[in-house]
Amino acid sequence: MINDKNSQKIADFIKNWARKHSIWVLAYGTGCGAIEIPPTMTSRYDAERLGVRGAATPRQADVLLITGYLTTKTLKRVIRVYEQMQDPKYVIGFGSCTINGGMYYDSYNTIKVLDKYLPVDVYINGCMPRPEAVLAGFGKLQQLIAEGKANGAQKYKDDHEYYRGNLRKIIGNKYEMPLYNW
Amino acid sequence: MKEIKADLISKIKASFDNVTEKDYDGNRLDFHVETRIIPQILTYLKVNLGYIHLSHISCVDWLEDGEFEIVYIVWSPEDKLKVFIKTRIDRETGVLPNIDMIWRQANTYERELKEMFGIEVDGLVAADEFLLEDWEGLPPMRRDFDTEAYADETFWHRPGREDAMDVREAIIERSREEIPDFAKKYSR
Amino acid sequence: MREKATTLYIGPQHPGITGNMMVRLKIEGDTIVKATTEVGYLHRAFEKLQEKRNWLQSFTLMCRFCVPETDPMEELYARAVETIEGREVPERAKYIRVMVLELARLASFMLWYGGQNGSLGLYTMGQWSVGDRNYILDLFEELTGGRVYHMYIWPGGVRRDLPKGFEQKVLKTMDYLEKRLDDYDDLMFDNAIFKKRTKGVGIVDKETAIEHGVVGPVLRGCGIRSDIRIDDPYEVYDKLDFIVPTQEGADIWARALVRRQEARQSIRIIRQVIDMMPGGPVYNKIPNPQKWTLPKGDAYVRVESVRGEVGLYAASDGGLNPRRIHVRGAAYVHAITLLEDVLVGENIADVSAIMNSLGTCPPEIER
Amino acid sequence: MESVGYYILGVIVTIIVAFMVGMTYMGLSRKITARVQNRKGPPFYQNFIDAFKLASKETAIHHGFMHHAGPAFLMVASIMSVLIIPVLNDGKWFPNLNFDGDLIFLLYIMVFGPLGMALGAGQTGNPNSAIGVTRGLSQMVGFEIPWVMALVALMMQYQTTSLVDLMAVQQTTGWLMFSSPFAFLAAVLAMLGMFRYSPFDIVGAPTELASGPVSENGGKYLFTMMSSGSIFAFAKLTLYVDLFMGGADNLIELLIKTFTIYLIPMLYGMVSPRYRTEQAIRYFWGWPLFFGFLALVHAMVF
Repeated sequence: MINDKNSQKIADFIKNWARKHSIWVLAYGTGCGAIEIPPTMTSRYDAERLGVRGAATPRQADVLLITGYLTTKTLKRVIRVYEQMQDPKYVIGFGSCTINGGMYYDSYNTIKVLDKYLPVDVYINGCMPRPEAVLAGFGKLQQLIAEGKANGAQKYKDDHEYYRGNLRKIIGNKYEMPLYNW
Repeated sequence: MKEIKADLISKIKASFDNVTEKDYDGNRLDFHVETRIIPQILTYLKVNLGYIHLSHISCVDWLEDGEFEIVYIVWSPEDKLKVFIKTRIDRETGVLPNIDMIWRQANTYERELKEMFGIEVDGLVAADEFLLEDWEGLPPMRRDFDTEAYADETFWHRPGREDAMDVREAIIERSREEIPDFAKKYSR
Repeated sequence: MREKATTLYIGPQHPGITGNMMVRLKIEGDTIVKATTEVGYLHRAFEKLQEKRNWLQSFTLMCRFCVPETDPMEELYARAVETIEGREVPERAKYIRVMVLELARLASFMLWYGGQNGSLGLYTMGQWSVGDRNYILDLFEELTGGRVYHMYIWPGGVRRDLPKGFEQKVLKTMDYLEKRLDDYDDLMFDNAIFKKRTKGVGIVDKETAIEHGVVGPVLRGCGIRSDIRIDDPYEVYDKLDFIVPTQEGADIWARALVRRQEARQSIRIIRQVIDMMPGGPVYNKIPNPQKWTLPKGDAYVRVESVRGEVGLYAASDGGLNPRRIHVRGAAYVHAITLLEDVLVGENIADVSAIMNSLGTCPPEIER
Repeated sequence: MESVGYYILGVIVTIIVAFMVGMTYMGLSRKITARVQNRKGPPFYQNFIDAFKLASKETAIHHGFMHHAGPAFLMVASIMSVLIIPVLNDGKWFPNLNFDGDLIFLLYIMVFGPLGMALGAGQTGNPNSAIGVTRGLSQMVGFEIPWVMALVALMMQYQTTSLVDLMAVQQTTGWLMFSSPFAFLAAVLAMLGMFRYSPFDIVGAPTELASGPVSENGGKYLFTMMSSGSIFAFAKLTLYVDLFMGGADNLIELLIKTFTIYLIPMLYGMVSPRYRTEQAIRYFWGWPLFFGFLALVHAMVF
C-alpha cells in the first residue's frame, strides 16, 4: 500500500515541495560572480524569503552555485565538492563564462563549457548577472524541482564515465581524483 | 624635480658603471643597468637614497630580440619620484639575481617570473608552483606560447561563437533586420 | 617525538575566506605556528589575453581584474594608454572620473564593512551595509548601465556625460549614506566585543610594513601617512581638499578606524567634485579601434584603491595590441608574504578577520 | 494499564509540542533577525520546511559507529530533559517523570548531549569538527559553573532537589526571580552561552570552522540535530520558567513566558560579534560567576 504508485506520487510531491522551498547554497565563490551573491542575500533582494540560504559545508548543501569561470585548478576542487554533496543536489551555472567561456574563450586556464564536467540544471547568463537574474535562476530551479525535472545528480551517476573522462582530458594523469562512492 | 633627478643621476653614475639613464616628463626616471648589479643598485637606492618602496617588478618578452626586459620600479616617498631600473637578460640562458632579502615581497614577483616566463632566479627559496598546477610545456606568458591554440586543443568550445565577432552584424545577418534608430544613436 | 601540530586548511571552499584561495595552517592548540597561502584558483591569464586583443578590446578585460572595485582598474588602463600616447583628457572628464572612483571606493568600503564584521560574527552589519551599497550601484547603473562592471572610464575621457539631474541624485545618496555610516559606528565601533576582538590582533608594524611593501590602509594603520592620491596625484586630486587619516595601533582596530574615516572622506570628495564640476566635452575621441596603434614606449601608473596602491605597467611595441600589461594589486603583496608572516602566532579564530583587514582580494593576485 | 497508556501518550504529546514550539521559535528568531537586518525574511515555518527537506535527503556518508550515534546521543539527552522538566504546573496533559533529586539529574543530562556529540564529531576526522568540539566543551566549562552555582543556591535556599517542590514554593512565595535575584542573574547570563547565539557561537562559527562539529553531518544527521536542538531549547526555556518565573498554568502563558526569555539571547546575539573561546570563558568567569557567589551567600544567609 505504501509503495503503491499514487502514494509514491504524493510523497514525491511533498518532498519536492519541501526541496523547492528550502534551497541551501554552498558558500563557494568560485569566480568573480561571488560579488553579486551578498547583494542577493541581503536586504533589497533577500533570497532568504524564498528559502534560499547559505550552507557552510558541502555535506549540508543542496545547490552548487558556480559563480563564473572555472580555472582548471578550481575545477578539480569543485568536482570534489560536488561529489561530497548529498543527493538530491543541483548545479547552477552563473555567468556567461560558464556557458561558453565568455570573454575567456581563448584563455589557457579556464574551462569553456561547464556541462561537460558537471550536470548543470540551470544556467544564468550575463556578465555579471544581476541579483534579479540570480533570483530568476533560483525560481527556474524551483520550478524544475517541483516538476521533478532537476535530475542532474542522476545524470551524473549514469554518465559518470563521460564526466570523469572529460575531466581527465584536462587535468592529465598527475592529479589523483578520489573515487566517487555514493 | 629637475634637481632631484640630476642629483640622483650623478649619485648613481658615481657608484655604478655602465648605467644609462633616460629622463621622462613628470616624476619618472629610467636607468638601464647590467643584470649582475641589480641587487647592489636596489640596495643602494633603498638604504642610501630613501627609495624604500618597491612598487613593481615586471617583465616584457621581446621575442624578436631574444631577450626579456625586467623592470624594477621603486618609489621614494620623500623625492616623490618613480625610478625604473631596467635590465635585459637572454630568453633562454638568462639568470636573474634574487632580491627578496631586500624586499620580502619580491619573493612573490620572482615566483611569478619563474613560473610564467620560465626565468631562473638565482637562490630563490619558494614553493615550485604559484598560480598554475601541474603545468607542463612552455611557460604560458612567453610570447611564443599560443593560448588560443592551446585552448582549442584542450577545452571544448560551445558552437555558436564563430559569428559573434560583431553582434550587431550577426543580428542583421540572422534576422535581416535593420538596426533600430534608437540603437543607432548609441553605436559609435 | 610526536608531531604536535595539526594542519588545518582554510579554503578554497570555506565561508570565511575572502575569495577563492587557500591558507594552509599548522596549528598547535588554537595558535598558528606556520601559514602558507596557496593561490591560483582564479588565474584567468588576463595579461596573456590582453596581448591578443587590440588596445580597446583589452580595456574590457581590464575591469574584471578585481571585482569589489572595478573602476580603479579602468582608470589605470585609461591613464596608462593616455600616458603612452600623450592623449589629453578633457577637464570635465577628469572630475567625472574622480567622482566615479570615489563612488567605487565607497561601495568597496561598504563591502568591507560587511566582510570585516561577518568574519567576526556580526552579521547584522553586513546585511545593512551590503544592502545600502545597492544605492551606490544604482547610481552606477544609471550612469553606465552596469552594476558591477562599468567600462565607463576609458582612454580619452569617459564614455558619456552625466545624465540630467545625476548630481542631485548623488548628493541625495551621499546624505543618506552619511547618516547610515553613523548607524554603523553605533553598531560596530561602539561595540565592546568588536573592540576586544580586534585590538592587538593582526599587527603589522612599521618595519614589517616597509619590508613587505605594504600599501593603503594597512600602511596608514601603522602610522605612515601615504596615499597615492596625495603623493603621486592623478586627475584632479591635487585640487581637492581631503585628509588622509592615520592611526598608530597597527592592528585590525586601527585599520578599521582608518577605513571608517576614509569612507567619510570619500563622501566629502564627492561633494567637492560635484561642486567644482566644470562644463565642456567629456571625451577626446579615439581613432578607429581596429586601426588604433600606440607609439612604442611604456608607462607605469598608480591608483589608490580601497586596498591601497594598485599599479599598472603597460608596454607598447607600436603595434595594434599591447605588448605587455602587468597589474600590481595591493593584495599581491598583502595576501602572500605579508599574510604568511602576520598569521604566525595568531589564534585561528582571527584568520578571517585578519584577511579581511589586510584586504586580500585573490582575483587581483592571480589575474 | 490505563495509566501506562496515558503516560506513553503524554510523553509523545510532550515531545511533539516541544518540537513544534522549539522549531517555531527558531523560525521566529530568523524572521526577527531578518527584520532587524532590514529585510523581509523567511516565513516563520521555514524551519519546518528545512527540517523536512533535510530528513528527505539521502545520506551516503559513513564515518564509523560513533558518527551515527552522535546525533542519537543528542536526541536522547534532549528528550530525557524535556520529559523530566514539568511543562505546566499541573501535570495533567504533560505527565513528566520527575522525582526527588531530578535537578541534579538534569545537570548531568544537559551535559550528556554535547558530550555524545563530541564523540560523534571526533570520529568524522574533520579537523573543523574536532576544533569545534574542543571549543564547545571549553565554553561549556565556562557557563556550567555559574549555572550550577545558581541551581545549588536554589537547592540550598529551599532545601530541596526537586523541581516540582521548587515550583510549589513559588505558588506561595511568588517568583523566585525576585526572591533569589542573584541566582536568576547568574542563570540568565549562563543561558546566553547555553543557547549558542552570538557572542558565544564560536563553536560553529562559519567564518572560522565551516560549521564546527556538524561540518560532516548533512541530511538526516542534521535533521536529528536540528530537531533535538529545538526540543532542547524548549526544555531549557521551560526549565527557566519553572525555576524562576513560577511555571505556567496553561500553554499560552508558557509560550509568552518562554518567548520572553528566548528574546534575551536572540536580541543580544544580533548586535554582538562573537567572543573567542578564552574571551567567552573569561566573560563567564566574571560577572556570572560573581552573581553565582552572591547567590550562594544569599542562600546561606537567608
